Amino acid sequence: MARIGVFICHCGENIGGTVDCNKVAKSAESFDGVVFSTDYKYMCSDPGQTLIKQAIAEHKLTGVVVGACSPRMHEPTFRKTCSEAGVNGYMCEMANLREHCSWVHEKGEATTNKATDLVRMLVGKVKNNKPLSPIKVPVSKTALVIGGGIAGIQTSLDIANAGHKVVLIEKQPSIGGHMSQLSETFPTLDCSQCILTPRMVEVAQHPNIELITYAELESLDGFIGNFKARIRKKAKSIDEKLCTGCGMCTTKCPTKKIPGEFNEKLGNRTAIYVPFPQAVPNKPVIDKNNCTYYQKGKCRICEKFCPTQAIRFDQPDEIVERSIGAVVVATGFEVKGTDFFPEYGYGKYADVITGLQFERLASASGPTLGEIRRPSDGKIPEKIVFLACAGSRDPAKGIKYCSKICCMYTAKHAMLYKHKVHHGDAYVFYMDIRAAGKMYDEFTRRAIEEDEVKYIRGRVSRIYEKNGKLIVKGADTLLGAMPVEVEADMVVLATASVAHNDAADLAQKLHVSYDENNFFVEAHPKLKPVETNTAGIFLAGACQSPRDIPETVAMASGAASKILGLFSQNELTREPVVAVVNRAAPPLFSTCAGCFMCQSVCPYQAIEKEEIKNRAGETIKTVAKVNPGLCQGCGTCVAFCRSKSIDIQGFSNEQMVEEVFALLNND
Amino acid sequence: MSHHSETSNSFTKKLAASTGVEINRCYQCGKCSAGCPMSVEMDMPPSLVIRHLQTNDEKLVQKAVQSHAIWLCLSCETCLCRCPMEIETAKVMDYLREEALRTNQVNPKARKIVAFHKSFLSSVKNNGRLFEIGLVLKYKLASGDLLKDMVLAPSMFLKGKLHLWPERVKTKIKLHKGSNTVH
Amino acid sequence: MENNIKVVAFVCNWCTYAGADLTGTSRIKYSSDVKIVRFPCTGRIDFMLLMKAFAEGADGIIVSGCHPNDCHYTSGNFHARRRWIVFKSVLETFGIDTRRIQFSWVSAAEGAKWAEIVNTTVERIKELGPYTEYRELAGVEAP
Amino acid sequence: MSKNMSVAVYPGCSLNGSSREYMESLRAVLNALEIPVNEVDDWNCCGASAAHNIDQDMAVALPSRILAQTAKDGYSNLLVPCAACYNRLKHVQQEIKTSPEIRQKASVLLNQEINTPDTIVNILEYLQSTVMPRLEGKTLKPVSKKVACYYGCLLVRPKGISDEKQIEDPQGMDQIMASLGAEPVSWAFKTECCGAGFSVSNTTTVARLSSEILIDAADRGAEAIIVACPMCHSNLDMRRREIEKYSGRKFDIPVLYITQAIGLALGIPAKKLGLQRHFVPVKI
Repeated sequence: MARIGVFICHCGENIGGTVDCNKVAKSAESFDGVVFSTDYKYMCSDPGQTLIKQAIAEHKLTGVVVGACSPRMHEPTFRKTCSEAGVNGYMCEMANLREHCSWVHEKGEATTNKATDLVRMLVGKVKNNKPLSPIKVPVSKTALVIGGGIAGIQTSLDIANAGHKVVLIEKQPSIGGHMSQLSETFPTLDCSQCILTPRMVEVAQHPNIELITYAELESLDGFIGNFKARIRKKAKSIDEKLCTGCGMCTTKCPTKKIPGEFNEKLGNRTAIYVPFPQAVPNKPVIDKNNCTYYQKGKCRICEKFCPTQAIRFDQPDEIVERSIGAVVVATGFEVKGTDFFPEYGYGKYADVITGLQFERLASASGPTLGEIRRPSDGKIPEKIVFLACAGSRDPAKGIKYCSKICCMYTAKHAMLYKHKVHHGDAYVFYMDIRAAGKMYDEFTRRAIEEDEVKYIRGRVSRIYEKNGKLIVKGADTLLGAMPVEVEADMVVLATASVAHNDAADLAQKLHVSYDENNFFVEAHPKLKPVETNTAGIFLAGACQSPRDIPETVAMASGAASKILGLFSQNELTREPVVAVVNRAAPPLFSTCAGCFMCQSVCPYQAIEKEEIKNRAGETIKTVAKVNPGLCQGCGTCVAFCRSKSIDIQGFSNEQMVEEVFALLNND
Repeated sequence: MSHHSETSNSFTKKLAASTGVEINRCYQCGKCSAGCPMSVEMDMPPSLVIRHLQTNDEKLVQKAVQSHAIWLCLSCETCLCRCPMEIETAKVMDYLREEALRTNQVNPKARKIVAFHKSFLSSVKNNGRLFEIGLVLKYKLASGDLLKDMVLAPSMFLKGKLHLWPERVKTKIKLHKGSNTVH
Repeated sequence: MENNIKVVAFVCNWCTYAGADLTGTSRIKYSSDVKIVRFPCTGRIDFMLLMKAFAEGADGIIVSGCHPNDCHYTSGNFHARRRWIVFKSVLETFGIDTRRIQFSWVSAAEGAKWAEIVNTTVERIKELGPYTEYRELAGVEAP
Repeated sequence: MSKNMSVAVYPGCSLNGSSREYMESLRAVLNALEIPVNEVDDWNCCGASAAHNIDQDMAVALPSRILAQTAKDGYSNLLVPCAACYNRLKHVQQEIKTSPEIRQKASVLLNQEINTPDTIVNILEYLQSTVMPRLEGKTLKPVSKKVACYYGCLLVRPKGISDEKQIEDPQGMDQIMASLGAEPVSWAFKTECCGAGFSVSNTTTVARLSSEILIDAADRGAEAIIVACPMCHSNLDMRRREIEKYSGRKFDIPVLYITQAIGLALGIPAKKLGLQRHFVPVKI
């Protein structure tokens, strides 16, 4: 006979303020199989857990239902508590009285009744639970890192330095990401490339890191510890082994007027190109879309001049496969372009630029060698306007969130401008200054107090061009929303940071969740910030939401440490939520009829054929068998099995039916 | 189905119930005031009008109702076009103007504008269509602006732009007001 | 006679269950007539269970999982959808009014959508009233 | 052509009075192209800005009656050349379509059933869909001038109801003018408000706002301003004296309705297009 204990948590006021917890506990006493029921302020606290352990010992409980928060939050906690008290952890279930009840309904009898129903349902289920043991699977101790910006670089180096293999793939010809484009970094104003390039070189030379640039993930199969990654190496059209990176080809390439990505289209590059001088690897690729030979079948000048005969026009894309134990997604972000803003001219004014373009103008390696010159005529702007929140916090434009980094980089931009153009005027239109971070507020204050940047609180309504000036129409909300008009020479829009336009595709390949803005979703917003809901896949940096460099690096190291924890074990234990085919006594052996419908619907190829032999060694029946190492526990096979011969542990037919029936027979 | 209690009688709730505009969404960025063609003439630019209403403070709400600004709004909807929160400020202005008329709190500076609107509507009420000379005459009497456009009207007439007699709709428009009478 | 209707929600652990958690953390209110049963995946949901639930006293059912392509298990939700298309006609043959079943996709990020689906479903089921016809048909005494 | 295949026109009071040359030129162009013109039967004033400013009942009732009159005669499309009327009618049509309460309110106020035509088009939409295709193959007298296409505020709004995609920089009028041989200038006041209904009650404001528009058009070399709204026209044309006084500048830039420009290209005599009614002489 089952002896179930029920434990109702108040979660302080979170549940207790809406649900009459005491009444729920009292009602539960009368449920069939319940021998003990109580409520307590904080069940997850030490005394709360002790209370459960004592009740298990005193009342010889065989199963436990905790009515508290979401099982996604504390199921592991209470399962551990139970197993420490001698009850198999899988004999414990949680009723979600907080997220699914007290937080979504008003205080009152109906809500308390619902809470009671939820507990009744889980009591019904747990009566049919069976003790289970975790499953052990081997681990491939190689990490796949997707994205070679600062997040990917940091996480790769951390894992590699700890002695494990890393495969780092990067979509662009070089690693470095957006950080390599920045001029100085806030709040210290140290040079971005100076601190980044040594790490890029370290990645390239590290014996534990396999760097694959100009590459994208084709597919990822398998599960934690045992992924198979297929990677597409796009044809670079050169033989990297022969290429010495001498640069002859790029000098000779006649197609020279392609707006360069690295300089945010403020400068040009050639068709065969190295994105920037410090690129890693420092070897060129041919941009097929702009190469005269690929487009018109004539030219081959680079081939003629290459001293090592490294050009390969007929090189195909290549697919490589790697065995992977864990994945870090570090694909970063994009910024919106100026064409996103109808009221600021649909991107048609050359001197209205993005923050990232300003970084290139301010950078010593940029198209103006660090002099602030406006794109239209190369003149030094005497008056410059910076707009914060350009597209961010703008639901009308589809972006509700704060891009987080703009307040800081806008202050930095204004400062850099003032440092370079001493007599110039810098205006910043802002809504709030969000400078929470070590030395951050001090930094923005310095821009205002020392560098005399004119901060105006208000959003700009419109920008138009007149007589070579940009007329910026704003308002000063601190002066009673008084209209303000500035005749500027250049305008910098701190455009919104957004997810890459192919982020959702990647999420689907990885089976991780993404939010309405296509940012990847962490497993828990506070307690599992670098994990995803898919075991073995981790997040680092701005692909999860806009982040600055210190946060990105911390997150990257966090993801690395999670992987190192994983790789410190030779075997992984996995939740035993897997399918099993029933076994019966002879002469039946199994009710499985051998139709293998289950095999055809299994997404993991986890169902094998098993021959059942008699004593004479003759095959009398072929039935399905589940490989628990491959099974991920979706249960699709269960729903498809016509003879009800396959079931899933933890969500068995009996469990689910009893859970539903317990709800419906509550009168 | 809403589970929020609708017991509050705050101004913002009443406004939302009548116009569908939820001004608590406004976060005071000032973009409406920045783009408004009339804000330079206003005693209270649009975002400031909204701010007064957001307080739900009776005195501050009255201040907005009594403002000159609400009468200067041209309903050009530039504010809505650029508002990040898509707040229909022109609708709020309509509501406030009607409130000012209903409670006799029309800003004195708006006398001429109100006179024009009233003359216009009365002309339409009489004829079903606008009778421009009639409108101008009525407006002059109501506003006291007797010499206004003395030059323009004759030349308009000469250019065939003014009718001497009103054109009327065949069936006179009569509003059947039930319990929802406004004035 | 019961005053309240009973709506059972069969949801997947990864998308809709998490989405409903988000409804909670966002404190968006919805009808308390719905109770959630957690499944690993909509692919796991045996539609026979739906019929049993109606026979046992359910007045309405919500089945909700991940959006197409977003399934945690690659394709479980596709199988669920395919089976739902087949099962719909089976259910109709059994005399089940399919307006009582709401099939939807709610991701982990769609807390507000979950509340909306619950509320519109509850409203519809309330209009349809308690499902006594089927319980009688199934030979179960009305409680 | 059956009635519901064709379009009904709502002229509105201005096109019947102070801006009659707009309607005259529209008629002349449609006549030249053999497109029938069907005025909405016994139409009334839409209430313009006055109704929604001070009387919400009138603001709903007046446009509702127009829509009902149109629907009653079986028209499913309504052309509204006046931008201000277009904006009001579009607003109320949207409300009637989406809110049963408003529909009910209108039908109580007018004591009649309220129906609405399916679509309401503004002059640019109509010209682009129906008139411009018929110009193809015709020998046109090119309007070889630099023109500033002035849309005003109401033609491309309300946002979310109007079908205009580029609300900050609409192109429809520019495209029409370019196809007539003109050179549209790129300028900054395409959709800025001219002061609209303040012409009588607040003339200084009109002078201020219209000055900015004229100055920008003049500075960018425009030789004519093309409009599609009677208020824009009267403020820029009839109020020219006040504008010049306010800005201290003289402008001889004429203001033409888009329909007049098309008429000139078709070789229709100036008088038929009502050009003699303008205050600023048109020398094209």
